[in-house]
Amino acid sequence: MTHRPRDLRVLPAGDPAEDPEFPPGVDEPPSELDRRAVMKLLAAGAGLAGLGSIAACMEAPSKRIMPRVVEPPELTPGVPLEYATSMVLDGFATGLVVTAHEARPTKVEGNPDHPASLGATNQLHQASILELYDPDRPRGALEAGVPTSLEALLRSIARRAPMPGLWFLLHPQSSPLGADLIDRVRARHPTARFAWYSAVDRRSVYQGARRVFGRPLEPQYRFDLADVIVSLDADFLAAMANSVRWSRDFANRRRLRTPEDRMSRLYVAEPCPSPTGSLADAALPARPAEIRTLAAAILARLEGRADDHALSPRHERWTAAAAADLRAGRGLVVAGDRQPAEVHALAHLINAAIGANGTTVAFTAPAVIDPLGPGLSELAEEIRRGGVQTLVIVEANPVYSAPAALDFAALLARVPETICSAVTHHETSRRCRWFIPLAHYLESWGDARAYDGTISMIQPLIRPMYQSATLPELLAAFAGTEQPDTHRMLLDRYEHGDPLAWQRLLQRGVVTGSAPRGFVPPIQLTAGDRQALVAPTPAEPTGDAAIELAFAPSHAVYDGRFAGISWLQEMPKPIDKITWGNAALLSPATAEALGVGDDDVVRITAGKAQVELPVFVVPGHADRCATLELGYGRWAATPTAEGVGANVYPLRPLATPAYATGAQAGVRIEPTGRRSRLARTQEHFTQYGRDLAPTADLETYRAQPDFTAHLWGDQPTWLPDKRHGTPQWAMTIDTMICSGCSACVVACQAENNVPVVGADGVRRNREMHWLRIDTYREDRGDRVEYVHQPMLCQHCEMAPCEYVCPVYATQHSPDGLNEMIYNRCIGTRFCSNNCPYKVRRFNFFDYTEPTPAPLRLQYNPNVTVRARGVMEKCTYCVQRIRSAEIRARKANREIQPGEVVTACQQACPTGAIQFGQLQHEGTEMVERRKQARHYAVLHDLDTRPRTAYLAKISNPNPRLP
Amino acid sequence: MSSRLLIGRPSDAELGEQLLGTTWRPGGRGWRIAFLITGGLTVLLISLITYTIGTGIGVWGTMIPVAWAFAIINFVWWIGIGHAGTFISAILYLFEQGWRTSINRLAEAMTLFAVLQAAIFPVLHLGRPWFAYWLFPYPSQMEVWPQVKSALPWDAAAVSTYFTVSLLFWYLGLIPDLASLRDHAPTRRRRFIYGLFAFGWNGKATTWRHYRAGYLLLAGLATPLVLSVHSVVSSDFAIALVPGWHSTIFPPYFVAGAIFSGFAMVLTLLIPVRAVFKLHNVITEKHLENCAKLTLVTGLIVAYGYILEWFLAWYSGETAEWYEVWVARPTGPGLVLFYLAMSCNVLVPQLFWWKRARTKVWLLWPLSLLINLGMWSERFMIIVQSLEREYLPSMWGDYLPTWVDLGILLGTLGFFTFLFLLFLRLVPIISLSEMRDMKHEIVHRERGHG
Amino acid sequence: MPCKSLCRTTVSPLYPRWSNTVYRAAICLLVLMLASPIVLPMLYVRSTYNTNQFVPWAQPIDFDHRHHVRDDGIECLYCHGSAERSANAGVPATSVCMGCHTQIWNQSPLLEVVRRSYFSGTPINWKRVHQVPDFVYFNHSVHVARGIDCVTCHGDVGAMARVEQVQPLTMGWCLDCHRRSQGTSPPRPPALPAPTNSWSASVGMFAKPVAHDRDVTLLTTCTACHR
Amino acid sequence: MADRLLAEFEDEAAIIAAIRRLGDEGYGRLEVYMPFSSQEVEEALALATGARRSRLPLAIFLFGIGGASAAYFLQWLLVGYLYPLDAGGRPPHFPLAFVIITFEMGVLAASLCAFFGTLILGRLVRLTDDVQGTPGFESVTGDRFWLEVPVRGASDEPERTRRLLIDAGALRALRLEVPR
Repeated sequence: MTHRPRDLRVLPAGDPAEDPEFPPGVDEPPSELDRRAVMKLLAAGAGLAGLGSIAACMEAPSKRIMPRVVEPPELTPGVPLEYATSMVLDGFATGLVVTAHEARPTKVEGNPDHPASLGATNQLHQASILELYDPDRPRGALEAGVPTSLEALLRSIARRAPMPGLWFLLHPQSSPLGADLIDRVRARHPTARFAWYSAVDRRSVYQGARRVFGRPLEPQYRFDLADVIVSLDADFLAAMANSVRWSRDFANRRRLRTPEDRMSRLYVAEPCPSPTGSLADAALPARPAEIRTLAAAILARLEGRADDHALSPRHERWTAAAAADLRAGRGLVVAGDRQPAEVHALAHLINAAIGANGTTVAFTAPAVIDPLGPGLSELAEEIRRGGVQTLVIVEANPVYSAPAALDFAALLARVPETICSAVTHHETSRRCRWFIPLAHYLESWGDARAYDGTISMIQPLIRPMYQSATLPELLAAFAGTEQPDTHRMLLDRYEHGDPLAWQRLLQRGVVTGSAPRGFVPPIQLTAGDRQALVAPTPAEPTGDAAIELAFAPSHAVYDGRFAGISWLQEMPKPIDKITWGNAALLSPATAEALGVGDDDVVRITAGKAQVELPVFVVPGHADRCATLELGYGRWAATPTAEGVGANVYPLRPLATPAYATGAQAGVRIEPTGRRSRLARTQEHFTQYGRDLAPTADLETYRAQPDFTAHLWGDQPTWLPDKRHGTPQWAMTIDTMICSGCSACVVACQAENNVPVVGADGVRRNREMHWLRIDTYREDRGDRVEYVHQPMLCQHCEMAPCEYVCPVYATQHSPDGLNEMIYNRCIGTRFCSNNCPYKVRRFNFFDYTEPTPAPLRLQYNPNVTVRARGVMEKCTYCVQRIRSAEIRARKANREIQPGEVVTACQQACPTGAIQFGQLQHEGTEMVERRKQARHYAVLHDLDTRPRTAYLAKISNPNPRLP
Repeated sequence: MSSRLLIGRPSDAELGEQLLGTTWRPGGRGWRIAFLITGGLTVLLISLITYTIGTGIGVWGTMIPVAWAFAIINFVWWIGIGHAGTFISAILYLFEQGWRTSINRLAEAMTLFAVLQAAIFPVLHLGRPWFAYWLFPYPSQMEVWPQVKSALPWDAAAVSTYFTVSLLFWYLGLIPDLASLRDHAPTRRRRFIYGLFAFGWNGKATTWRHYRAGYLLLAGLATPLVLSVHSVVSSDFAIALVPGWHSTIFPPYFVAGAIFSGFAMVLTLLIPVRAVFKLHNVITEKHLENCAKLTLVTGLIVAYGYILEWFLAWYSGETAEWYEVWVARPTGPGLVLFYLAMSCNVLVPQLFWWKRARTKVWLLWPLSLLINLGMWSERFMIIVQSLEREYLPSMWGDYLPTWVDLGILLGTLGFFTFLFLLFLRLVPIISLSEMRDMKHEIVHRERGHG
Repeated sequence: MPCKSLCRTTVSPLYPRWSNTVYRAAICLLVLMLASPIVLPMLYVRSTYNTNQFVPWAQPIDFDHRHHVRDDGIECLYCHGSAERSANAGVPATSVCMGCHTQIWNQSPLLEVVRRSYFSGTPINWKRVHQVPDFVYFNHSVHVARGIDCVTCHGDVGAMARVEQVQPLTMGWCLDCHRRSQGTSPPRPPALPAPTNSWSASVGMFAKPVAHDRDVTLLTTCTACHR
Repeated sequence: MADRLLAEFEDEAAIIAAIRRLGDEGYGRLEVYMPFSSQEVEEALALATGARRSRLPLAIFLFGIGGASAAYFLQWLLVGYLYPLDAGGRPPHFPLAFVIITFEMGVLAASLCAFFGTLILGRLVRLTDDVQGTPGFESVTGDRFWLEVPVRGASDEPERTRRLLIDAGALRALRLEVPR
């Protein structure tokens, strides 16, 4: 039942325990914490005292029940509700379904009805819920740092008109409602200007399209139809606007059921291996500036022109193979967002040349408003000219992320009136006169368009925790509305006097059929333009001096706006497994040339800016190039974000914000001689010849389908056989379509109340993730092959951890689960020693007690919050299994296939993780276990894991070595 | 040989005076200083234990994958040391080795105190020590019971049994001497107190009869214990899958190592005691030499254990196992301790082929210290180095101890010494009644010969 | 001189004769002292002091179940409705009380608290009587659905002036019941009315002849209650 | 019970001689106190009074067996019957794993029996008895042997016995009165 919550009460800012609205036991997560002290005293004092339930009883007198005064009809204490809403990132909406326990959102899932989600999510969506409960969120409006009344502020804004020199600086927007409001603002303030700014800039996409087709367009890719995909520095599986959807499409074309199935071939040229690159069949390390040449070269080959580009033999071979394949099969070329317009233009030309347009690519009008409108530079220009009287900044954080050359902080100081609105304080907001707290999306009404243009609804899960306004309300105020109310505005726009339709709309979360049809525009390109495009790039100065910097939004904290979310900070990044910070990623050759290794701090200079970062060496990285992650080194944000990593924004040149070539900015990298240990969750990336994650290429697989035969099947044992009648739960994971995006890691953390241990905790190997992704790479001459292996409790039938536990804290359930009972655990840690997969985690300290009150509201009440000194691990989301069981028992039926979905499976964009009962023939999970390429990790130990893996099959071009 | 076990033929009275006298002859300033230092270390131990329980064992260096480290190393090491005592007093008693007489009480005391140190750790290293009693089968309202298929309850049973039996055996041997003290200690107060512990012993023949039977059988019962305890301890590792632990050689290999380190510790203690109390006539070079010889023998068994480990690791063909033993230990993190173990446990004992090394204390004593060090390193090698490099390279991790780890180890050393000093001051170091027995036998035999 | 050597010897013992008795008594005492920290807690946890049984807690309102249940014959589920749908049975919202008490006894001083709560919007602060540890996940709805009566665990509340806990609610107690039913307990047949509050209904539950099958099933495995 | 004479002897030889002598004279229920356990003395005494070997070993054996079987039964009861949870696929009743605790508990029970048996059979849990505190008796834990002879009958009996003892080589003989 997903419908609009009625009568949700405001959560207090303070300790929820004091909140009369929440009976104990629903507002507090179940936990041993509060009683631990008692237990300790008793047991320590009275020696052998405390038989199990003792502590609870010690507490009984203090526990109170406070029922609601009036029970909202749809709300039953203890029964969670789900609501459809959307999260917007730089203008693009992803549909979500959010679970709420007693009116507090606890978990984010994807909305199956939403084209950009199809039920899946990425790590940012999963973690976004934590921002809602951020204890450091501002409590109200400020004027020059002094609290002031939000209503009064909005009213005064609404009354002043017209404002001369009124400028807005917003993230890209796609909200239809927003578009109307902007018009209304313009109507009321004729001189008002709107500038769009995001540190992760997508203008070049639209410029590229305009150059070829005469107007900005949004390419709509069909990865599920393409036989050959060439990615020009495009991480379309993890780092692009529509990645969640594209991952599913891509996976559908790669998922082999039989050796005979056809799969697409993926060419990737990029400076640093990305999740997409780690799945590539032909990966080519190339510096960002080289990409254009590669594109031009491919185009030249396709058009049969003499190739006059100066390419290294290796690049030569790669482009030749790519061009040949593109011509042969149904091809698709994707250019990365950070590449300049030319590359996008070239990509369009290639797609046109191979007839991809209309088959694997179509175009729509951009979902975002005014895609090529004024940006930060225009604003800066105007400020310098003194034309800006009032500057309204919403969310955007230019003081932190603008290139050093711009010196935006100084410019900002020159604006007389500055208003900033954001969910949490950031570098820019602290320098503005007025601060208006922005409502978190889980507390706001609104609408937005998905990447394909589908209109998606945003509805609140909870009344705003603190005094705050939404962007539409803010704009409405400038448009003259004194008491703006987004809900009302939405009703006016969508209800059409039909409450039922409105109800259904909210339940579905999307306006069906609101996506524009894709079309193929005619190419409008003058011969001169074309010539300029295909012309070879002027050879740039080579030599060790000329090193190039490639900037990439962090996979964890994006452009820095999520730096306050501890889950993301502690999420190991897909390729390097670095948490809590960023590094200068170098190729082995470059590192050697510089005489540095992992953890050596280097000083990076570009123009006037200097940054010091520890080095991390990544095989498969392009030489004479360093990849730097954006989004770290915040200095005036929330405590979690501040001082983590180093801020590399100042190094970005104005012209090409995505990369800096030595020629442009005189980039230098020199060792400092100091070391600073990165917090990594994985230190060894090779398999040391152990057959842990087998891989094969398509030919070998077809020749010998059961090449993993030696890695499955039971081995002889004296012990009795274990599979009996009751449902038997199991999981299969297809390493072939796992890009390592880590959405599952965060999803697991959110579902199971997994604590965060901080950088030092990680350095001391004490991270708590129940689900980690082991990444192994094999260095095959000039190419590096990656394989991601999500590693979680394998729920072995002959579990080594069980028979060493002296107190039955971990033992086996009749339905095949390896159960972990926290409140029985005494912490001998023998189970961890004896777990060959090392998936067990131990609470070395009290990680959950210091959790601030608001954050506790996120806890999943169906999962015990673990105390200090107990072991914990993946439970196959047993809470979900058992509640499904209870549902079935009540209805006196069996559990249906697909009824139980684990958190990791639900989040996984590619559907690599499948879970279910072995009895349910025909389900994806069971089918996979029958495939020839399945295997059990560490099979020869005969632990009989219930988690089966499918070997990674790659599809390399035979003509490429 | 007997002649070399007792130098001179003191009368019973003289013997009594010499052996009982240690309990009432005033100790000099040296004693006070020694008590001060060891007492201080004991306080350190207690405060660190409090700190650990209060904050969580995160204050140690343990982590995933190395979830067991110093605590378990110390446990195994101390238990091992504990072995020599019962070995001497029980097994040598059954084999009627005369030379055990003058050192068995000291050795047994050492055993008790060593096991006491060891017993701290199994509880302390728990995540929630206050629930340690769940390991015992008490009538619980929860109706869940200990899981006795795990090696840890075996441990609990073995160690507590071993301690209890050693204590009873030691005390039984002590009773006649306590009676002697009750009757001969200088002041009435001392006599009164010693009398409380003497159970009213009066040397009646019938009592002696039961006493002998009891003592003999207790010795008989202690004998299998000596061999079983460390076998059980070794099963903590042997039943596990961890490469480097998963080995059938462990029980004999551990027992040998235990007796090896035990005798080393006996020498470490015996030599100074002998010097301080001028016991050269009752603790002769013969005694030292015999200890050294046993050290050599057990040392050779340990060396054999090492060789077998390497061989099996190669022969098993199991990659992880091979890597563990042949690569990780000699070249991985903590390799220093690996080489320390090898040199101290394999090379050092070889010196005992050489008589001077067995008899000259200035050589024997430092060597015994080296062996103790070597055995500690061996436990580090087995426990920590194995865990550092397990099956999945993705989860390999390097271990580093914290100051708390080191402090606790130091603390146990202090506490051990403290207890041992108390023992030296409070009860006869050498069993008077047994010495008398032996003396009369010797005299008897000599008469028989002459 | 014989007499000299044969004179009666005056015994001046280190300990007087009676000290033997004292000595033995002292030893027994010592043994007892060592045993007590083991035995006493075991006795304690089995006592109702620990389980909090049979304590008629005072409540903010002197709500008398006898009156409502026995005299008025109101079903448990009328007020504790969520027991059928949800994990927790819950205490009714003030509005539920007012449902009737706006009509009847709407002037009664006894109901002052209720009215104040209702009109001021501040909840009534009830004391919690039945309580299991937070790491125990007890689900009312499934028990009700599978035919366990309220009285089985809560006792004959209809006969209580002030509600008190009659069952120990210890893990052993839960297990006994789960072993009995072994997941075979039938669903409540439609004929059978909603769980009644008649005592007889529940004695059947316990009187039912049971085969103590001790195999671990989904009802007795740990995660049935601990997650 | 009547008075007794306590006689102190120089060494084993002397007391053995005395025991033989008294034995021949027909004295029964002699009792010997000695500083260390002297086989010869005991043999002499056994000849004279016919004392039996200790029953302790049998008791110890029985306790050992009892302890072991109790331990095994308990293990089976707890993990094999009462709550047979599945740990690593091991069968609930798993004799192989029960062996060690069974053995340990057997040894423990036997040892406890050995210790306390010695105390009880040896009449040891006490502070004093009627011979202790006799002047000079401390020497029994030193280097002297003492012989206890019960005397009854004629009034000159004690005197006669004393002389007998002195002749037999006693250093001195004391008459010990039992307080009534």
